[in-house]
Amino acid sequence: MQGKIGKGLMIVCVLSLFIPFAVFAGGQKDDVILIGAPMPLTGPYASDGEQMRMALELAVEEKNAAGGLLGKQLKLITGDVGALEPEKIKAVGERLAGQNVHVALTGYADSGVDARVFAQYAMPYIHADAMTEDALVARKQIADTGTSNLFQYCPAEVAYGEDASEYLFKVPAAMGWTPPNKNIAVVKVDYSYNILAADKFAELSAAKGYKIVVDETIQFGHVEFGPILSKIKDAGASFVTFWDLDPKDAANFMKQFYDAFIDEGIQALVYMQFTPVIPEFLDLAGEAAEGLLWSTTVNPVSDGVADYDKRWIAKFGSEPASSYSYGTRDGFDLWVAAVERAGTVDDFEAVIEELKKTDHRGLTGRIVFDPEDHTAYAGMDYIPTVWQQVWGGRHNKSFPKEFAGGYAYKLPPWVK
Amino acid sequence: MFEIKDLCSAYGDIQVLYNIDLHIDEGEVVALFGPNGHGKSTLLKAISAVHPARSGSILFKGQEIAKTPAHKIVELGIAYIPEERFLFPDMTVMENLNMGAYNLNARKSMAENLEFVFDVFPRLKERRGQLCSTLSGGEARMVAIARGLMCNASMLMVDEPSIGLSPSMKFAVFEAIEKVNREKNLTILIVEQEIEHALRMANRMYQIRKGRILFERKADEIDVKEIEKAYF
Amino acid sequence: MESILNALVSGFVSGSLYAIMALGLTIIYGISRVFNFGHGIVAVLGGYLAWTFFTRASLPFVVSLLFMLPVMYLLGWLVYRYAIRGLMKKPNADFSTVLFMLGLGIMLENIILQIFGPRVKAVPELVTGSIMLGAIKIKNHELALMVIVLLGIIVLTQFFKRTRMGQAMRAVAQSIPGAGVVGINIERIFGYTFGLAFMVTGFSGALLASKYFMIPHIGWDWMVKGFVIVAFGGMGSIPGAVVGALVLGMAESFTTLALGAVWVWPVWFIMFLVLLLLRPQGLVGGRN
Amino acid sequence: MKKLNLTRNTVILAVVLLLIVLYPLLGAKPYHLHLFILFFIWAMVASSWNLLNGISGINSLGNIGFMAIGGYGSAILAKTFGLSTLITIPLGGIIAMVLVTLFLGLPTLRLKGVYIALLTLIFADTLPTLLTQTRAVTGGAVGLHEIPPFFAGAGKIHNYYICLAAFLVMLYVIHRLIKSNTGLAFVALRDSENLATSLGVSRFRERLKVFAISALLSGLAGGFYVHSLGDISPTTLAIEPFLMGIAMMELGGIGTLFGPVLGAAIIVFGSEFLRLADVLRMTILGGLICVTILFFPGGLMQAFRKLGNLMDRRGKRKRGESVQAKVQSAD
Repeated sequence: MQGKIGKGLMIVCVLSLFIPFAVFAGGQKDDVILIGAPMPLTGPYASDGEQMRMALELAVEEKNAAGGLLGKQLKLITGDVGALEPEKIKAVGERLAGQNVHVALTGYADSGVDARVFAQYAMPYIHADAMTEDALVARKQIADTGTSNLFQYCPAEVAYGEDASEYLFKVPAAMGWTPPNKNIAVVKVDYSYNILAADKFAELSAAKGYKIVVDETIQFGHVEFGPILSKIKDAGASFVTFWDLDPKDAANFMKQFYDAFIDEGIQALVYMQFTPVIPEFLDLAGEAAEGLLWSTTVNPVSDGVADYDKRWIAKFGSEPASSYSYGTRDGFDLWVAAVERAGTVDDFEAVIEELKKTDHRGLTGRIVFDPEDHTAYAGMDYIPTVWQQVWGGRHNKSFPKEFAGGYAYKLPPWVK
Repeated sequence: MFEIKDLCSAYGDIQVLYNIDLHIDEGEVVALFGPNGHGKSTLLKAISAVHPARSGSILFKGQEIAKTPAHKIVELGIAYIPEERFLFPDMTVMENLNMGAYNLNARKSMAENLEFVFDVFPRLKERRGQLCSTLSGGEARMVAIARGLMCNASMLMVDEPSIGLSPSMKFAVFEAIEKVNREKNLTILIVEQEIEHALRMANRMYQIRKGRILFERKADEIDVKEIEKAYF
Repeated sequence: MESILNALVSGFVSGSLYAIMALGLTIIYGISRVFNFGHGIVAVLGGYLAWTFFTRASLPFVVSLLFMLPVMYLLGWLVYRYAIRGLMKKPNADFSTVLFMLGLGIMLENIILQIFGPRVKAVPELVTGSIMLGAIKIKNHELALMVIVLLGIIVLTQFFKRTRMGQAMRAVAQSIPGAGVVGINIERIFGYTFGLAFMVTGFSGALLASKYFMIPHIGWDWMVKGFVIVAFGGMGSIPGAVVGALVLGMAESFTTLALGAVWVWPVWFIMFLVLLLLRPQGLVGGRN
Repeated sequence: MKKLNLTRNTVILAVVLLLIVLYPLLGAKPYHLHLFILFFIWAMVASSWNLLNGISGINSLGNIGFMAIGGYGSAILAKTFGLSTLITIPLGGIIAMVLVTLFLGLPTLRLKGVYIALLTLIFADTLPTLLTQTRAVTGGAVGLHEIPPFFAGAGKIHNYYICLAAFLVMLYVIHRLIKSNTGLAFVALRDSENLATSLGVSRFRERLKVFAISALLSGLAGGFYVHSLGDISPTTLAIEPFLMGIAMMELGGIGTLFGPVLGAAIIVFGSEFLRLADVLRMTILGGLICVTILFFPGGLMQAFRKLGNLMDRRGKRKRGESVQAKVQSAD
C-alpha cells in the first residue's frame, strides 16, 4: 500500500507540474500584437460565439492587410468560455493574461464574472455583455481607483426595460387600436440579462399605473407553454412581454401563442427583448411571428453596414448572422482607434486613457462611454434602441422614425 | 457417442476439475455422484459451455466441441437442464417452452416435442398461460426439464432434478426422465444426490471427488455402500 | 375549467414527448442492463441525420426519417460490437459502460457541433393544422406525436411478444444464463438490441427536434429527463416508460398552472422520492 | 525489499511535496497557481465522490450538488452575515451533510444500484430551480459574486497554500477512513452485502455514514471553491462540471485512493492544455475517456501500475531476483 501511495503521488505530481509548463512552451514574438478573445465557442451560446470570432478574424485580416497596427501585425487568440461557467471564464482570463495579450476583446463572455476577472489585470477589456453586473464592477473600480480597464461598448440590459416601459404603451395608438385594459404579462427566463431587464420594465410600468397580472419565470429550454398561455388568457393581459435570450424558447412561445389564439383571437400585443435579432428565430417561428414587436440596442444602423456586409460575404461566403457580427467589429475598431491615438499598445494606461475619450461612430451607432461606469450611452444620439415589427416574413424597423423608412405598424393577426 | 478426455476447469485461480475422462454411449443413462462442491455441476457447465473448460477435449458424435460456444452446443444436440433452472420469470410457461425450441433444429419439430412434453407433464398444459414467477418449485422444475426437452437434443444433461421437491413431485420428475429415455431413446447424463432414485434408471455411474473421477461402475456392479463412503 | 382542460392537453403533449425521450433508453436498459449515458446525443444524431437527408438530399421528411433508421441501427451495432461487448465482460461493467457512453456522447456532441455548426436547426412538423375537440384546440402534429407513441408501444410490445428475435431479447433480459441454456446467442442479441435501441432513439430524436428544435447540446436535457421518466415508470419496462412520462407530463403542466414553471423540478423530485419509498421498482415495474 | 521500496517512494513523495510547496515561490504565473487551486479543489471533490462510488459501490451522481450546497452555504454565511471563513466552511460542509443525509441518505436505504444514481441525479438537477426560488439569498441565476476570500487580503498565493493544505488533510482523512473499520465495512457492503450483514455490519448505519461523510467532504470542498474563486452560480451545477467529476473518478481509477486525484490532475490540467486544441477540446476529452475505459478499465492508475510493475520487473531481472516474488508483492 505504501508503495502504491508513493507511485501514485509521484505520477500525479509529475504530471501536474509538467502540463502547465507545456502550455506556455512557446514564447511570444515582440513584433506581434496579441488580441485575446474570450468567447463562447462551444455549448449553448456557440452560435453567437462563432459570429464574434468571424468578426474579429475579418477585422484582423483587414487591419493586417492595411499594414497592421502601429506597423505591427495583429494576432487573434481565442479562449472558449463554454456555457459561461464562472470557473471557465476565470481560467480563460488567467490564461490570456498569462500569454500577455494586449487587449481582451469580445462580443460577450458574460455572467458578470468576466468583468471581475479582467478587472484584476492591466490590459483593457472591451466587451458588449449588456450587463448591469459588469457596469457595477467598473463603477466600483472607478470609485475606488479613479479608473477602470473595463469598457462595455453597448448599453446595459436595463436599458431595454426603461425603453420598453417608455415606448411599448405608445404602440397601440400608432396601430389605431385601443387595448382593453392596462394588464401586463411578463414571461422571463431565469437569467440576469433577461430578469433585470424584465424587472425594470415591470417596475417602471407599474409606476405608470399598469398592472402585472402574470409574472412567470421559466428555465432555458422550456417547451410546453400551454399552461402559461392559459394564465395569460385568463388574466386578460393586453401587453404580453417575453424576455428570454434563447431563440428556441422564443420561437416555441411564439408558435404556441399563435396556434392558441389565431382562430378565436386575443386582445394583446406581444413584445420580445432582443431575441428575434438572432437569425434562427424567424426560421424557427415562421409565420407565427407575424405581428411580433421587438427591440434591440445592438443594431447595424450606420451607412457603413452595406459595405461591411459585402466584405463579410466575400470572406466567409455567408451573410453576417447576428448583431454580434457587427457589434464585435465596433469593439475592435474603437480599440484600434484608441491605440493609434495613444501611439502605443504596450502602455495600457495610455490606451485606457484614450479609450475613455472614445467617440466612435461605428456600425451600431455612436459609442461614447459614461465616465462613471465605462458603459456606452443609450439613446437616439448614441446607440439607439430600435423597434421592429415582424411582417411579411422579415423584420421591419418601425421606431425611431429615422430608421423606420416609412414603415407603419400593422395590427397583429391575432388581434380581432 | 460422447467422450471427454483430460478435461480441466477453473473459476479464476481456483481449479475445480482435474483431468476428467468420461464417456457415454448412445441411449445410455449415466449418473454422476459426488459430494457438493466437488465439481459435478462444473462438469456439466463445461460441457454445455455455460462455463467453458480451460483445457481438454470433448467429443460429441465424433466432433470436437470443447471450444464451441454455448448456443452452438444446444444446436448440436446437447441440452442442459441446470439445477438453478434459469427460467424466464416474466414469460409464461408456453413462452418458456417456445424459447426451449429456439434453435433452428428444434423449431422444425416443435409441435411434436410440445405434444410429448405435455404428455409427460400434463400439469404444464394446464398452466401454459401462467407466468413462471408464479409457479411452485416443483412446477418450475418441470418447466425447466420440459424446456430442455424442447431443444430437440439427442443428449440431455440433468443437474439435481429432485432437489427441494416434495416426495410425490420427486417421483413424478424421475418418472418423466425415465419416460424420456425410454420413448425418445435420449442419452442422459444425470447428477443426483438421491442415489437410490438415480440408480433405478442408470446404466452406469461415475463417482467424482475433489474434481477427479474416483471410480466408474456398471449398473450391476454398483455397491451403494461404496458410493456413500466416497462422500466422506 | 377551460384552463384545466388545456393543461390536460398540455400534459398529454409533454407526456408523449417524454415517452418518446424514454423509449430507446428503456429498451437498452431493459435488455442489456446498460445505462446509456449517450442517449441524448444518439437522439440528437438521429435528428441531425434526418435533417441532413431532408435538406441536403431534398427527400420528404418522412422518407428521410426512414433513411436515418438503418444508419442508426448500424451505429448501435458497432458501438456494441467494438466497445460495450468487451466492457460487459469485465468487472464493474455497470459503471464502465456508463462512462464509455458518456465519453462517446461528449465526443459525438462536439463532432456534430463541428460538422453542423452551432446554429439552431428546425425539422418540419409531420402534419400541419389543428383540430378542435369541443372547446379544446389540439395541433395535428401533437396528435400525430401521441399516435406515434401509441403505435410505437403497440409495435414494440408485439415485436417483443410475437417475433423470435423479440422473444429472445426478452429471454436475455430476464435470465442471461437461461438464454444461454436454450441456445440463444446472447452477444448477437445484445448487438441487435443496441441496433434497435439506437434506431428507436434516433427516431425519437427526429420527432423531438420538431418540437424542441435542434442544437448539439440539447441531447443532455433529453437524457436527464429520460432518466427521470424511466426510473419513475419502472426501469426497463415499456409501459412503465409511457405511464411515467404521462404522469410527469401532467405533473409539469398542472404545477405550471397552479404554482408556476419554476416549481416543476422540485415537484418532480418530491414525487420521485415518495414513489421510490412506496414502490422502489417504479410505477409499473414488476420486480425490483 | 519492501522496505527499500518504501524509502525510495518516501523520498520521491517528499521531493514532490516540497516542489509543490515551493512552486509558488519559484515564480509561478498566476494562471498556474489558479490551475493548481482548481486541481486541489477538484481532487477533493473527486476523492469524496469516490468514497460513495468507488469505495462503497453506491453509484451517486449528485456530488456536484453536495459541493454546491456546501459552497452556497459557506458563501451566504460569509457574505450575508460576515462570519469568518473559519466558521463558514465547516458550517457549509455540515449543511451539505445534513441535507444530503436527510434527502438522499435516508430514502436511498431501500434502493439499489441505478435507482440511487437516478435519485441523486434528480436531486442535483433540482437544486438550480431551488436556487432561483431563493433569489434573495442565493442570487438566483446570477449566482453569488464577490464572496469574501479566506481572510481579508488573501491573494492567489494564500489560496494556493490553503487549498493545498485542505487537500492534503482531506486525502489523509480519506486514507485513514478507508483503512479504518468503517472503511472496511463500506468495502464489505460493496463486495458482498449478504456476507457483510451476516458478519454484523449494519447496512443502515454504514450507508448513512458514507453519505454523510461524502457529503461533508464535498461540502467542505465547495467552501474552498467559493472562497478561493469568489463566485458560484447555478452553472456550477450544469452538465459539464458533472461530466468532468465523473470522468475524473473513472479516468484516474475508481475505488483507489489516488485514482480520483490523478483524474482531477488530468482533467484540470489536461483540459486547459487542450484549450490549445480550441473547439476540438471537448471532442478530444470525450475520446480520451472512451479510450481509457476500453483499454485501461481500472483507470490510468491501473495503467501506471502495470507500467511500474514492468519497470520493477526489469530492474529485478538485472539484480537476478525472481519475477514471481515481485508480482505477488506488487500490491
